[in-house]
Amino acid sequence: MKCGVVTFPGSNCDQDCYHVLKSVMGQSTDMIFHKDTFFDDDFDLIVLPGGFSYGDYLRPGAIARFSPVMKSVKKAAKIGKLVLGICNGFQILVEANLLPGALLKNIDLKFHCHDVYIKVMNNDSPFTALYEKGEVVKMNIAHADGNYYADNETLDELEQNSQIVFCYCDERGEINENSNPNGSVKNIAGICNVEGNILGLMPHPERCSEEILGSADGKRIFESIITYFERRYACDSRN
Amino acid sequence: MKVKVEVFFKEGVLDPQGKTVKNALQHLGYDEVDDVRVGKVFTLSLKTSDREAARKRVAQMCEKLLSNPVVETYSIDTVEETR
Amino acid sequence: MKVKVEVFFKEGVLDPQGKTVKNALQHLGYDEVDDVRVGKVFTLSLKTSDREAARKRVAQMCEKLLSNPVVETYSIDTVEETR
Amino acid sequence: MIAETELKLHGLSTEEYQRITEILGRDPNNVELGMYGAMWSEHCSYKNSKRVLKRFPTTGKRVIQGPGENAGIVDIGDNLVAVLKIESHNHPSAVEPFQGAATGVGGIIRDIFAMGARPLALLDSLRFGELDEPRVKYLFSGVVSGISHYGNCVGIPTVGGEVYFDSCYRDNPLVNVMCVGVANKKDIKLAKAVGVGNSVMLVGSSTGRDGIHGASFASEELSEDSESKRPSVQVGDPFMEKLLIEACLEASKKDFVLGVQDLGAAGLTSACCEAAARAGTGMDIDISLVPQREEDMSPYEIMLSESQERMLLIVKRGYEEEVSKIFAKWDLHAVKIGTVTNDGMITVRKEGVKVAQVPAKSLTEGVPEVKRESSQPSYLKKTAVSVNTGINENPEKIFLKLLGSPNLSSKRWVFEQYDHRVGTNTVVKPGSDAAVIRIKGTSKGIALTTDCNSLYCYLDPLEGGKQAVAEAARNIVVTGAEPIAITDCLNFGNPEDPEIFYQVEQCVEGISQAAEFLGIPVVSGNVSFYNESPQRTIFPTPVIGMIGLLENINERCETGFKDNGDIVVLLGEVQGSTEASEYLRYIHDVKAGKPPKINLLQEKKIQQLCLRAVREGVVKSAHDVSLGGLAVALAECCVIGKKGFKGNINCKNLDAALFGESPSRIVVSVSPKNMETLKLLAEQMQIRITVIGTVCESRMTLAFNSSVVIDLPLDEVIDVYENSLERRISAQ
Ligand SMILES: Nc1ncnc2c1ncn2[C@@H]1O[C@H](COP(=O)(O)OP(=O)(O)O)[C@@H](O)[C@H]1O
Ligand SMILES: [Mg+2]
Repeated sequence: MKCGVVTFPGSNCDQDCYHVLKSVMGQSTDMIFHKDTFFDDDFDLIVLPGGFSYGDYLRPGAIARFSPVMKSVKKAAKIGKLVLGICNGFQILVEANLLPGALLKNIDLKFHCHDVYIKVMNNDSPFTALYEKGEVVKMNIAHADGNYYADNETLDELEQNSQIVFCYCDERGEINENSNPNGSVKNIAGICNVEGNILGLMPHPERCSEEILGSADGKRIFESIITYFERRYACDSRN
Repeated sequence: MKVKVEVFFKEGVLDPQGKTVKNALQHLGYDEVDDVRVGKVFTLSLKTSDREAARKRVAQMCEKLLSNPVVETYSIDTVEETR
Repeated sequence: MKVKVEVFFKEGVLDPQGKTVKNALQHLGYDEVDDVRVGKVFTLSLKTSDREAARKRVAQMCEKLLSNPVVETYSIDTVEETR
Repeated sequence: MIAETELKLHGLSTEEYQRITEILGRDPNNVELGMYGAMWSEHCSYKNSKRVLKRFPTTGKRVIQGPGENAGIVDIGDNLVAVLKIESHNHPSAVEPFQGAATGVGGIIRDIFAMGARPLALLDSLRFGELDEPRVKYLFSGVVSGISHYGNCVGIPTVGGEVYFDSCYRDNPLVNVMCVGVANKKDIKLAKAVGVGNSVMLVGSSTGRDGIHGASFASEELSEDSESKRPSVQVGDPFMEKLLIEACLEASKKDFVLGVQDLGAAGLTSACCEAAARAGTGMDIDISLVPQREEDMSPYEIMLSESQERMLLIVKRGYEEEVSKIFAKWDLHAVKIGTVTNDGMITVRKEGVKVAQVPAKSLTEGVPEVKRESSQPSYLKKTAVSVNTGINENPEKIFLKLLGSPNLSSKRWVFEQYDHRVGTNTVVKPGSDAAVIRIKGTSKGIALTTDCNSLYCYLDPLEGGKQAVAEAARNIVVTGAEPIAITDCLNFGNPEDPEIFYQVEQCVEGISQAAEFLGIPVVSGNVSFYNESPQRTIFPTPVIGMIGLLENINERCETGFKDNGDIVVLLGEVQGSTEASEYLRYIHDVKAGKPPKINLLQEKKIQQLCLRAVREGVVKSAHDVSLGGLAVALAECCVIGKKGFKGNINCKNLDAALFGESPSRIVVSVSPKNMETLKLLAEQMQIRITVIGTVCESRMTLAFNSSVVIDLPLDEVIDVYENSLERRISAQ
């Protein structure tokens, strides 16, 4: 599997994602600069990392979506490559209309950096196949604008198409107001597109992929992706 | 030419900043404050002299970049010729 | 009564947002954009009917809370009676 | 001769003016006067403190760069170095807490990457007045959001620091920020303008009128009209700083980039003369080449502007294009503004016409040193009484009050607003004694802390200085790291007051004695004087920033209790003293008494014992006992480990046993099978150890001479410790 991690001006988790993919997961991984474009087949997985692209001035993700690299990302997504947006990457995907809705300021207007519990709502996706459905996992959040918003119509669609992938919950898996760190509607922490090949989430799986950092629950996202491509390539070679 | 643009949340989208400011003002004793909405305002200085053309271009900028149509509305407030 | 307040960084104070938005607009091909300043705008709904009194109270609110006089200036833009 | 009022504007004395005319052999013009005024301010020249600072031990086998550069450098093996520095941004934060603190973060980061090191961690040491005042809340939350805004955006984790509240900081809060970076030894860049004919390039933000006279602003007391000194407050642009970090580190790797210097206080003036003076060269620059944000800026303004996010590069002649290319990648300009000369002069031109010319060294070293008088403060006679309070309330109630007090309760509300995990290196997160970050690609880790008990420094400056170092080192040691370097930030009142100067001398003496004895060199630091208002002066506050090295990060240890049945042992004396304690200050509102004396030999032995026990895996947790005494330390072990405790202390006085303070004490937990080993180790080192209890499931129960005095459900202890600060802040 070939992975690409995009660096926008102001990205600051790009090297963290690179580290996990390359050193922890042992995958062939390249950095992609925002001014560059790439061919559809260059990467199987493209990661839009966390950080503060363009300082989050104006709105998080609003300026980064116009980067040349985003044209390539869109094309790659169209032909079924996987796109993973983490935190600021999620915000960029939403601003670029690759995912529905918007990410607003946290309801208490504060930046939050701590662990949260999230529930896997959909394990029928290339990103989450190795989780159990309904499983509760621990991941770190670190954002000031993670308050997911969508109008009712969009929310209905998200639910009908099982596009809600992760929800904030408590240790026992209850999804309630107390376990919602930022005011997101329906405690949404991560969603995918209808086709299921684009995932955006606020928690940082790359910070939770090594026991020494306190949790390895996020690692299974990357393992799921690897498994997905192993199977796909196995199929391809059989055909 | 100077153009002023305002961007606010759509009705129906929660404005936590507005709520916080309202509470703070009431706490300071400004009980007459019923509601507060917080938005963004942009002053653009443009190298153009055509008022109408400027307005059109600015409307495009708003649609594309300055506002997020999913949650925000914009208004082009004033168009002022610079002396 | 509705009162609109605008708060901008003072002239001379760096406005990183404005600078970044300006660059972005120029990148998008809006070359006519010379300068951008970004500020905050507040719409206050007040339970008052006295225009002048309202303006005075709002000026106080600006000094105390809505703006930071060390780096920002405010202007009370419009005072509108609500129908 | 020039009018005294005009001199005052530049912060210069008549004697200093005299000196300038001697140096130049003529009267200085306005630009030159401005340059001397800024560079000869206390903030830039250390004219009041230089002599005292010489006392610090600054050498050691790991020291590669001691004081004198933008930051200190120590060798951490494997061809790697750690770079560290602390700096104050007190006065700007008093006037505009958000931007003041934010730009403080920006400034200290630039000192680190100027040396070619990637900044890996930030720490913030903060002090404010009492939290029940609305203005203090405003300052506190403003400072915290400013640090959060800047640090989070640039992507450097804020992994530690301290917050302390006392009325003495009401008008003059302290905001000290420390940054630590790591570099390959061969990539170190010094800020030297070497090689005649080489180019001087300016990179980063364009220059505006902001911050002119910032250096002199920091060198006088806060007063009524401080708020009106608007230009001193600058707005930070962390996005620009992030680009600057990436571009400068990329450039630093190139041989043709010979030196890098940040623009801090006194802006271009200071950057140029420091870089030239260090290399013994000169510089000829033309200010019309400086990218300007505002129109019609005068040479004076350009030379003294403190616009943020700018750096100066010394580039080998002929490679200017290459440098520009690197910066263009990040959408930044790199502009040549002049050349290195051999005449030792800083020559400033405007469109070719000379507007100032002064010897570089005279700006950095020429200031007539000020010899300050010192005399023992009269208040010490009043405070040096022993206070006997006795416990007049239910000890459990007092315990909960203390545990939930602003100085002792968890600072979670603060550090959860900081991204403390970006970089995926934070192995021990904020909330413990010292944070630990790993160094990818090695088995190493670095432990980091800032500490200072300023009440001790107030009541006994010498002892306070010693204990600041000892406490910092203890915090490092409990993680399993060996302390290797100190960076210090000396926050004091007006040094022209002999009683204040006495505090300075004594604190520095204390720091030096402890640093020498424990073998930890001071490699960088910062001085901040004039921290007072007409109403009050701060406690002497010499903040110690310290780093330690873990050769093998897997041998680290944390604060929290681990497993039921583990034995809890106190290394050191059981009995503390309530004098000068937080218990006395907070519960009895008494700031008096003599701080407990430290025995440096005992301290060293305890630290060695702890380090061995941690490294050899004998103990499962370790936590130093400081503010709040033994009861509070035990509660912290419980809360952080989410475990209960049941134990007994045999001692003379109840309040001294529970809440008394005393240096050289560490609480550890040991599995029963390792108890013998710990005893043996302790015997070898001649350290007294006492079993005080065991780890258990979900209650904290503490007896005093066998009668239970505290018996609380763990959940309640956790709630009080974790949430009290937040509750206090949101209470209107
Ligand atoms: N208290 C101190 N202890 C040790 N070194 C100090 C102290 N104060 C200043 N220094 C050293 O003096 C030099 C100048 O300090 P400073 O002006 O704060 O640096 P900068 O100009 O980079 O901000 C630095 O090398 C610093 O490490
Ligand atoms: Mg410096």
